[in-house]
Amino acid sequence: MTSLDPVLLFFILGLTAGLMRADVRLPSAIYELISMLLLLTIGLKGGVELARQPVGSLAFQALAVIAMGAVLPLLAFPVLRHVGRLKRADAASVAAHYGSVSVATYAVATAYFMTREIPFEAHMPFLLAVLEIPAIVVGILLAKGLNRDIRIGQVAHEVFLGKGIVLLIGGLLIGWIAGYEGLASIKPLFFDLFKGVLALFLLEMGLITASQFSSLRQYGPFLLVFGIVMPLVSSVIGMLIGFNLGLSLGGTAMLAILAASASYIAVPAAMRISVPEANPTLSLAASLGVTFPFNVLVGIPLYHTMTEQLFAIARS
Amino acid sequence: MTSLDPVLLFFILGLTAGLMRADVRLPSAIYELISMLLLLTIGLKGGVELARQPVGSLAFQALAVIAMGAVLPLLAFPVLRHVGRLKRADAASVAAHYGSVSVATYAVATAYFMTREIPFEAHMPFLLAVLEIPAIVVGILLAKGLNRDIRIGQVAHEVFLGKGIVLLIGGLLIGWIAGYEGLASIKPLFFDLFKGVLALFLLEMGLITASQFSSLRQYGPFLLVFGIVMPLVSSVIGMLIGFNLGLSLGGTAMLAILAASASYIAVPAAMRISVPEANPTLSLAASLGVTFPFNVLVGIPLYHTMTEQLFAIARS
Amino acid sequence: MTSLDPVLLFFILGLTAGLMRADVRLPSAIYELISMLLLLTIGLKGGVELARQPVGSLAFQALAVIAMGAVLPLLAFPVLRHVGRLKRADAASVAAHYGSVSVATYAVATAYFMTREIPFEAHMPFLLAVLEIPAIVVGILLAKGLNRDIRIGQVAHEVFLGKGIVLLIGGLLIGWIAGYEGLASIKPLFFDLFKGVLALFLLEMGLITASQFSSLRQYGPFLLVFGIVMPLVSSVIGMLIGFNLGLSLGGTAMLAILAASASYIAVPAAMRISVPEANPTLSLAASLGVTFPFNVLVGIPLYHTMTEQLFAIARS
Amino acid sequence: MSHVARKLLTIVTESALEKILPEDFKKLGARGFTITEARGQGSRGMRSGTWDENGNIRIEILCDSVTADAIAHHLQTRYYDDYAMVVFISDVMVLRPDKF
Amino acid sequence: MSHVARKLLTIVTESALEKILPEDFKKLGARGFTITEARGQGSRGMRSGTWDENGNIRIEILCDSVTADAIAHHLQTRYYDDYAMVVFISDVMVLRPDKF
Amino acid sequence: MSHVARKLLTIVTESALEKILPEDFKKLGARGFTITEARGQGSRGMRSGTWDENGNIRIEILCDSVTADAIAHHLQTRYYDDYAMVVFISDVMVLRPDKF
Ligand SMILES: Nc1ncnc2c1ncn2[C@@H]1O[C@H](COP(=O)(O)O)[C@@H](O)[C@H]1O
Ligand SMILES: Nc1ncnc2c1ncn2[C@@H]1O[C@H](COP(=O)(O)O)[C@@H](O)[C@H]1O
Ligand SMILES: Nc1ncnc2c1ncn2[C@@H]1O[C@H](COP(=O)(O)O)[C@@H](O)[C@H]1O
Ligand code: NA
Ligand code: NA
Ligand code: NA
Repeated sequence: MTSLDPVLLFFILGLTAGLMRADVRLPSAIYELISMLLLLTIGLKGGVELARQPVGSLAFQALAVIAMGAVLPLLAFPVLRHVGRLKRADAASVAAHYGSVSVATYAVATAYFMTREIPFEAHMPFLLAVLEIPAIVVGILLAKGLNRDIRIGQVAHEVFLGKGIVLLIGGLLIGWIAGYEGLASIKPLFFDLFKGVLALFLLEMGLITASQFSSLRQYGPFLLVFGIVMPLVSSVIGMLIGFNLGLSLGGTAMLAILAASASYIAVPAAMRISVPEANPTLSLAASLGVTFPFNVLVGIPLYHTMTEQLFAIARS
Repeated sequence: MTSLDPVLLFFILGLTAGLMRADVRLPSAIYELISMLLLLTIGLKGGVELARQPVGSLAFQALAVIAMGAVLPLLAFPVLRHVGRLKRADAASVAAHYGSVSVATYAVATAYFMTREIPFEAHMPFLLAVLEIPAIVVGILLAKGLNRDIRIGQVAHEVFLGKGIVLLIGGLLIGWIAGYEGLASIKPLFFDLFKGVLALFLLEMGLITASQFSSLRQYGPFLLVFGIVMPLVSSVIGMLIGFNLGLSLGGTAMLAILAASASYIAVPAAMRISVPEANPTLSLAASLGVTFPFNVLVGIPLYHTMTEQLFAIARS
Repeated sequence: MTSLDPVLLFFILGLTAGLMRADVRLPSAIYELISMLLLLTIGLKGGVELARQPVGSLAFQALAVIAMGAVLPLLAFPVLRHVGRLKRADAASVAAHYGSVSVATYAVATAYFMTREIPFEAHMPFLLAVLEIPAIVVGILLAKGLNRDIRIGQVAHEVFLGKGIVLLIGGLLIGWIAGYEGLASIKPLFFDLFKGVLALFLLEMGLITASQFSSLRQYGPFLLVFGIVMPLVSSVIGMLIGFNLGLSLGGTAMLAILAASASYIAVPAAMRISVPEANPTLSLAASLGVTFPFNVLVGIPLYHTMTEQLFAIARS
Repeated sequence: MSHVARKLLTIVTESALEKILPEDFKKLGARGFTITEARGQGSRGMRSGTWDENGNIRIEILCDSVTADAIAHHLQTRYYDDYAMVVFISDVMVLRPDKF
Repeated sequence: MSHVARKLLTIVTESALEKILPEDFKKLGARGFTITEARGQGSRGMRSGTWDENGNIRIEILCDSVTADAIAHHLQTRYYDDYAMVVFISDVMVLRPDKF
Repeated sequence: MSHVARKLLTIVTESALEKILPEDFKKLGARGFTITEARGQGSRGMRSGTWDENGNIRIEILCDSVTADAIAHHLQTRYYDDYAMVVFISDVMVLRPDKF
């Protein structure tokens, strides 16, 4: 393992400060701005690359990725229900979190790949956006079945027109229309500041992660184990799907990372409205308190190495 | 017409998101920061250029522009009152909005001219600041006459010491004193990020514009027509004044754009205090819901072309 | 005296706007972000340099500086008590402010030294962090003696884990671990924007300073005189300590500046909890209303010249 | 001036409900409401508002006694079990009774 | 402890009035006030506070009954017609009655 | 529905006390509290909240009458002299009395 990316040092600073109860939180308005900048930048970057490349079998890849987003929670649910002995609604909600994705993890992975100059498919932000959704639908169905009244319009709106998807897809389209030269004038804000903004974001994520530790303790060791084993399993599935879709090494590793990541924004918001009887602190303790730090500190290089080996084997 | 500036793509993204009721608003603290950055940057840029150029007949130009700011609402008022059948206070208030200027429109125009490398007079930000005020005075007189008690001190303070004017003039002075080299150290924030910040600003403006559409519908087609015809007329007046003042092509086009633009910050705030019986949603629906999008998407290139033709005719 | 740094022009703009009661305040969320950025950048810069240099007798310097931070309030206290006739708690609180340091003043000094390319010891941010604390302890002891119940845990937490210290030390460690190349990717945000961010910060500081003037008037001329004489005395002490510690010219001048600066964040917060009977507006009027503007406009170049002369004498 | 008695219904609950509740209020007869951002602590632990979904809102509704009871009842049956929520009612005097 | 009865006057109105009203309050005898940011809906439509001039503020004034009536009356005659505004009064007990 | 009478204790004070007071409340029997950001003016001058340490908070505690008196008394003896602070108590009806 090579030396730690400096943005991860900010994560560790935040984590440490949080554990010592030092008050270095970003104001919520800043946290929101930073999230929006990351989403737009990720979208723009993808769009700019798309403008240069042929898109290929985008629709087919989207379908495969939707299937993955639906299958992952179906795998997680019985484990959570029977091994973890969670209530039905809680199991469904946690499962939905793990079937969906974390933009923060994706951003850290992007930084990781940038540093190592590993290319990956330009339309990844599109797959990222697509992957947010199916797990939410499956989670709701697992919790409620088909027959109960759920605020379907409300939830659909929340899901399809959430900040994450609108800014990712919006950025993608703008990047695609304007192209690399077109974006030159806004590059200083969106591209040059990207890693600095990510560093601030991870400082805050460290604090949030630390604040999850206390609720984690409350729920016993099961969540801890689940929060590490589940992404390991998911990453293998993501990797194999990526490989079979014919993605590049970078793209395959990225799909492994996406599969392994767990949502902590889009899914909690949707679940709170559609499955209110699920305890939101449970899902967040697992997703933010365990899986996010595991993925950014250990998982990303691990899934990358794993994918390299798969490609080495395949090539030989 | 050449291809759309990427900052306008952000405006369209905001507009679309707003119409689909997607929640991608910037926190209000960020919106405020961004406005302040734009105002300071516009001022600084003007000041830096001023430091390089002789100022010329600044006082005379200011007088001409003040006259323009007073005449435009006097033209608009009878139309609003008799064709639009607005109440006296409402007609006066809308007229004041159209006599004053929009900094956002000016910022977009700056980006447009930068891309095309069209120079314009360095003291434009000064004229921009000057133009904010006379229409407010005329609007108050139209609504109240001379005899009524208006909180004159309050309003004067609001008008002359509003954020817009203080930051524009402050930036202008700082740029003028420090000069181009002096500002080198703060260039990365104020100059390099300018278009990125403008992009974020226009994203938000798109959302705000979309939110005006519903009130627009309420007031019928008159406002819609007025919001397009009025800037067309004003732009011609602005262009002719600029031409007769001996401004450059860029400066003349810019004065046309300023004349065509309608205020949505300084004037509403002043009117709310001095002419409270005017309905504020009416003015904003016209200014933000019609004129702003019209100007940035269609008007700026149009007024530019118009001015080119005037100069071509004059030269031949 | 050479021409004014442009960031100081922003301070003067803020001051002027504040005195005219113009409302150009930054939203508090932005003020907080900007403070955090400055603290992190100062830490990072120090850390990066540390990674390049041997640290030397850091512990010994820290001890000397702690002693200075404890002695300065002991000097100030009797003057405040007997000449100024302040109540015991008020005298103790003001004394604590002047024994501690102002990060804003340090940031302006950094900009001053950067422009003049004057090098100073890389671990200055460490001494800055260390210097925040001892004066607080002395101030509490002066006010309360040893026997009273003070919320000792609360205060210790506030002091040692305040935003200032955590971000300074955190930045220092990150810079030290990552080194100059490691930080290249986050340089655009933290280093390139530094002076622009400082300019915005000083705009706000100007407004805050102006708002202190009215309370200043209330307390008569003593505070005004104290707020200028005290930093002059402190700067000489700081300079002599720096010189005897064998610091470079830049480092010695910087220690003079730190000694002369008066806290307006960490100390007020700690005093409000530990010495609540002290009137907080009194300390802030002196520290922000007099000493801060004096130091940034007059003091920094003065202490620098003073130190140059000391070094010239010593060399000859 | 004629002050007339009305009820002030105050609700402190999770921010997530801001998108949903106004529709319920309208159906049950409220003519308006006022919202402020809040944070707090109760039986469901600390809700510090520092991060997106764990903030509270504080909602006030001026209305007649019947409407206040209807809304309180609705909140109790529909949301009490699943959401952090506190509801209380007080007596107030208003100037323009026709508004509420 | 001796609690003494006072009035709590609460006003919800447009942010634009924040610069103007405090002077009026003072003239009419109020010794202090508290303001919180608010948003809301009423007869003049949604005031979402997302953008500069369409936010509300919520003002509270602790005072005696005479002052409360005086301020309420003043607001009614001077601002009700032109501004989004709601005013209500409730009974409270205070500890330091000399303050209000 | 059975509404039961409780007290609503409202405190407006300096933001600096937010870190300290919750512990006091708990010791004195409060089961929860709600905080909103505020600004205002009183005998200790303007507290505009524009800059870190000069903002106010507005705290509400729903509790029984004994607890309300205990907290009010504690605040009076411990904080009144040194901090900007206003305290008042009103009567409210709550739905789940066991909570408070
Ligand atoms: N006793 C109380 N007094 C005032 N506010 C309360 C009280 N209990 C709860 N709250 C508020 O209501 C929210 C939800 O309460 P709960 O459902 O008990 O967790 C809390 O986050 C507090 O903001
Ligand atoms: N029935 C109500 N209950 C609580 N707040 C209200 C009510 N009606 C209006 N408001 C508040 O008062 C503001 C102005 O009301 P209005 O003048 O009716 O538009 C609204 O934006 C709301 O914040
Ligand atoms: N008469 C009043 N009505 C409403 N709020 C008040 C009143 N007096 C004081 N306050 C609030 O309580 C805070 C502290 O008051 P004081 O201790 O009087 O300075 C002020 O900043 C106001 O927010
Ligand atoms: Na996943
Ligand atoms: Na105009
Ligand atoms: Na000092």
